Amino acid sequence: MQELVAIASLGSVYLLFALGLSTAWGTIGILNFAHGAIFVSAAYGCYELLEVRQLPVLVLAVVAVLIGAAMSLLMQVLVFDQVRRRASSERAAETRILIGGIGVAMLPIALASHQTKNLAFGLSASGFEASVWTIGGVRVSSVQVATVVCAVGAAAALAWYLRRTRAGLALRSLGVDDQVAALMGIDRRRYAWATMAVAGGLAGLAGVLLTLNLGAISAESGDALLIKAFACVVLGGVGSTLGVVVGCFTLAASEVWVLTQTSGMWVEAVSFGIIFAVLLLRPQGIFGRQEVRRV
Amino acid sequence: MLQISDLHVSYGHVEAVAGIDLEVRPGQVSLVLGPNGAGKSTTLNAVAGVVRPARGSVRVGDLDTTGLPAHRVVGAGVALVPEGRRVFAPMTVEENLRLGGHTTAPGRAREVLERIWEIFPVLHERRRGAAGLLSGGEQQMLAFGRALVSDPAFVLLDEPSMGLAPAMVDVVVEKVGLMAESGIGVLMVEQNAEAGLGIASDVTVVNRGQVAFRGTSAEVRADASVLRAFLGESALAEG
Amino acid sequence: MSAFYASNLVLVQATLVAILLALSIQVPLRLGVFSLAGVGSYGIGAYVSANLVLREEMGAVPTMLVSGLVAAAVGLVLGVVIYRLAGLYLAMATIAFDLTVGVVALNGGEWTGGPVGLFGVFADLTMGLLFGTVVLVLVLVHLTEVGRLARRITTVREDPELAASMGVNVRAYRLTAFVVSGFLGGLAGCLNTLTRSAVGLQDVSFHLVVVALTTIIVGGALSWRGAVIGAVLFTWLPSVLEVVGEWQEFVYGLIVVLAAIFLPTGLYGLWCSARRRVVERFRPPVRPRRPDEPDVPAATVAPEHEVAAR
Amino acid sequence: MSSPSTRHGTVPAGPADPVDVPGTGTAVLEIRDLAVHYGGVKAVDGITMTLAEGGISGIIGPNGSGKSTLVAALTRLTRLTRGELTVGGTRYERVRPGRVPGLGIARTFQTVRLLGDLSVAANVQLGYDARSRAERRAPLRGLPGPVAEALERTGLTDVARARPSELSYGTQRRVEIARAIVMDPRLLLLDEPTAGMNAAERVEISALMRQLRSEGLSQLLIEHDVQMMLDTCDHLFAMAQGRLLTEGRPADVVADPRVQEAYLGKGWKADAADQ
Repeated sequence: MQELVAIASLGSVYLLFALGLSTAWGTIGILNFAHGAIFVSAAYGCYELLEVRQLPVLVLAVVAVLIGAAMSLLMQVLVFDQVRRRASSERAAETRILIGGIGVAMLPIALASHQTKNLAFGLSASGFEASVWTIGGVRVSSVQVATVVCAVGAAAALAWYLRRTRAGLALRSLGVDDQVAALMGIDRRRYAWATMAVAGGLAGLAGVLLTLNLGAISAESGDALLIKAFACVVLGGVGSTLGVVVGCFTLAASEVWVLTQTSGMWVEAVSFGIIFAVLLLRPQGIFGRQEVRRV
Repeated sequence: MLQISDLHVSYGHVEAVAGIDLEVRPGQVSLVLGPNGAGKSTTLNAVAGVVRPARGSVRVGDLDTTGLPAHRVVGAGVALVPEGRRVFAPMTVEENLRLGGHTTAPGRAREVLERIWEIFPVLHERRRGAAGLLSGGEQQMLAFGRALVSDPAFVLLDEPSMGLAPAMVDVVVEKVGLMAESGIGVLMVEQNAEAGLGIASDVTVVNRGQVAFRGTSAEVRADASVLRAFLGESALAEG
Repeated sequence: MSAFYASNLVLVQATLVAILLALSIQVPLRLGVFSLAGVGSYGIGAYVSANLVLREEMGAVPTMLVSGLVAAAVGLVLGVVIYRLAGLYLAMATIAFDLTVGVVALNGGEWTGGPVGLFGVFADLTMGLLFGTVVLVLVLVHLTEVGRLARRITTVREDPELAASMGVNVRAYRLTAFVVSGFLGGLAGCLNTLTRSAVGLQDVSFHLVVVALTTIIVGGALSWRGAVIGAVLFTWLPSVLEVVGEWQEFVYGLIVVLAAIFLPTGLYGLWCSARRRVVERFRPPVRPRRPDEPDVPAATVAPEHEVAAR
Repeated sequence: MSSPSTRHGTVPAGPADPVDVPGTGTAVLEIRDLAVHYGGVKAVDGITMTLAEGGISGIIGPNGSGKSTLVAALTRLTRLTRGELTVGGTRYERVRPGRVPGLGIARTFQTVRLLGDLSVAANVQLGYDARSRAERRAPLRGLPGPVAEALERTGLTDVARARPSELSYGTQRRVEIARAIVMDPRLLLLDEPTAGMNAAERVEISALMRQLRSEGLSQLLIEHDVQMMLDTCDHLFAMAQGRLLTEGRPADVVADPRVQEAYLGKGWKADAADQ
């Protein structure tokens, strides 16, 4: 039972992080390698803010969302839009967006590492203490509950938005054929900005929640999370919201299972194994409809 | 009126369109004929904002739309049905139609949608199915419907009969006629001459990016040299 | 000169290793295979060579050969599994491979020394041998950049379908890319272990992917000269730019971003196009085309069957 | 097949008396019951054709009739749903695309596919590179003889050092043809070689093709320009909706009412009769 709580909260962190990554990739075709840096930067921004003045944890969450959204939007405008405008082909743009993402990720991480001297940092200065409840022998903390509620809520809202609203429909059509979408009157650039801002905001929220969950994170934790999120997205299928949800909780369950069965050091390898297995056996993912681009 | 004046478009070294003038009036079908590579599709793409013209102008009523990006041309009342239909295959028929109404006011879009269900009953039947599973002819109907939901004053059709069985071509022609009857100005590009001649009010034959012939439908039928323009463009030069 | 050489020996060695590591990513890139598996091969070479020297007391030359071949064999297996993937999927799958090697290194017990690593790996590697090896590799790579092989490699990258129509076995070329990348990466890892006489988790980290990619993107992705330019630049930059100091990573990140946006062909590519412009100024132009003319967009000329398949 | 009506008296006869066509007896390429289906779309649906050795065969058909899919199938770039392919007596429907040139089939593409980073000469050399080791002779300096010869025949010698992007579209197409003939094929497959060319350039290409035929090279020409087909081909196939409509002497095929209908719509004939 305790494992179920662990799976739920771990999977929810992955979900908050992967939702934006997956949506941006599946619709506007941008796999943002700096998504992990946004996640860390938002948490770090809150940490720095707490050095200046004490703030309640709810305010911190809002600040994290804003930091994440602003960073993501800035990357889109200053880097990805520029790369796409100059690239000769879609293929060239794809590679250079990946490289640009790697580069832009180094900037805030370098800043944060420098300031924290590579040590882990937390948000204890907020004075926030998670309450822990014991229900039938199972310990649940308020942060865990908040994480699950935020993640599931965000996924449901996003799924509803993509399925039911006019803008969501437009966004999905961009992922199918952006040239024809333009003929429908859909302005790709505006949707790209909005999508990246939302994706960044979700990553920021995930950053604060994970920091509260674990007590502290380090500047490097974004990279590992990025690969895990990639595994979740590939497992579920690019462009499918339900797929990401299933992917994230599957990865969390596998990791928790490996953790209980082995020494724990192999946990990191679970996501890599999933990536390989999925790409080999079912490249379009569990719920994917788009065929993975192959040679 | 949709007015295209002295339109020039270049791809690399090829001047695909080298000075084309066309007029489309509301409620009429203007047919553009010509062999492959004559610049027909490029003309439509330039009007729709998919490619930027190098020279010339496009006016929709009093509005100058020359060089506007595609997503803004729709708002000016011009909808393009692209070559090969290009429906959003993984999305449902209804979603495709709703996308067509992206720039339309929601109330008006619903109204037009009701009309479209009437004109294309097959789409209503299959509205929950994926567009990619429709037959070629049904996809063409969907592409028409999708363009109509934007409530356009002018519709540009790029080879609507391409790859369709003759029986289906007749249906397509019938629906194009209905479009025009409802007051929409239609600019139709075709290789299949007969597909459009019956409903077109005027015909323009385009060759190597320029207008080679202009006249009424009846004149085209009467003039054998136009036939040869189709079967071999050098024959036209000799004739 | 010799004083400079002595005081900078470590940097010279690091440059030579960096060239090989960069080549292990560059060779597949030249074939259009966006594989970053060379970094994993580097880790494999680093640990295999340490074990060979510590346990078998093998000499430098056989250690280099065996390390390279082991990494090449792993590369072949990896290639058989994923050679069909393209673009981002391939890049991410190979990054996962790199990180898997890292996890294995962490959990390898006495074979890898876990988080501590392995020390005291001394073999008879001389500076001459190191230098000679790198020169030999560069000569061999250079041979793939001239003549028939170069043309065929370019075709496989730019247009695999055209390559097939020209009789090229595209699958074999792509698989070879994985093997060569594995060998070069393994060799680089081995030489790194032998020059520093130690190996640790930093030799299998994600950071190396960034370093190798940066080297190539800034130097130039389509010639060994680009790898050399990048390797020299990024090995010597910190010592030359003392000011950068602790902001090194930040400056690197900035350089990568600027290169991704403005330098599609890297510094070497920039040099080549500048040279070509000069040459063309003295050659009578052949019906020159206006620079503002765009290329024919692919979408406007989609083959008929693609349209039919939609 | 109906006999041609008088209206087609204006259509010029075939370029050469069939008697002059060398070696029409044997087949260079045989296609038997070829079908390619994409999902539910039957792009090519049961085609049987025999191309005569040493002649120029042509395929006409409106857009979407399956010509490009047929070419993709012949060069093994798309998977066959069913059917048999035989070139020079060798069955090849299962070989990988890279082996097709080795069987003697060279091709040009519908859209120009040249490598922008290489000179014209290097692009043509790609074709020479495809020859087997025994056939290749790489001189220490300059171009191999066959490459220089191919450049000469296609009128490209003066631009050999230029990059493709510096050339007009028509010239770029000639580079493609040079690249194909330097492969020394038994069958040359030309996919809309004159698209984007002006009339003078078309005449040149047609002349080049006839010149190659007089040297015994079999060719398959895919074109929209029917006049060019009439001027160039010995034998014509007409396709519509993935099927073979008819075949025969070019003038007969063009005169066939079914071909007229496929191009011009079925109402055409009735209207024309009114005149």
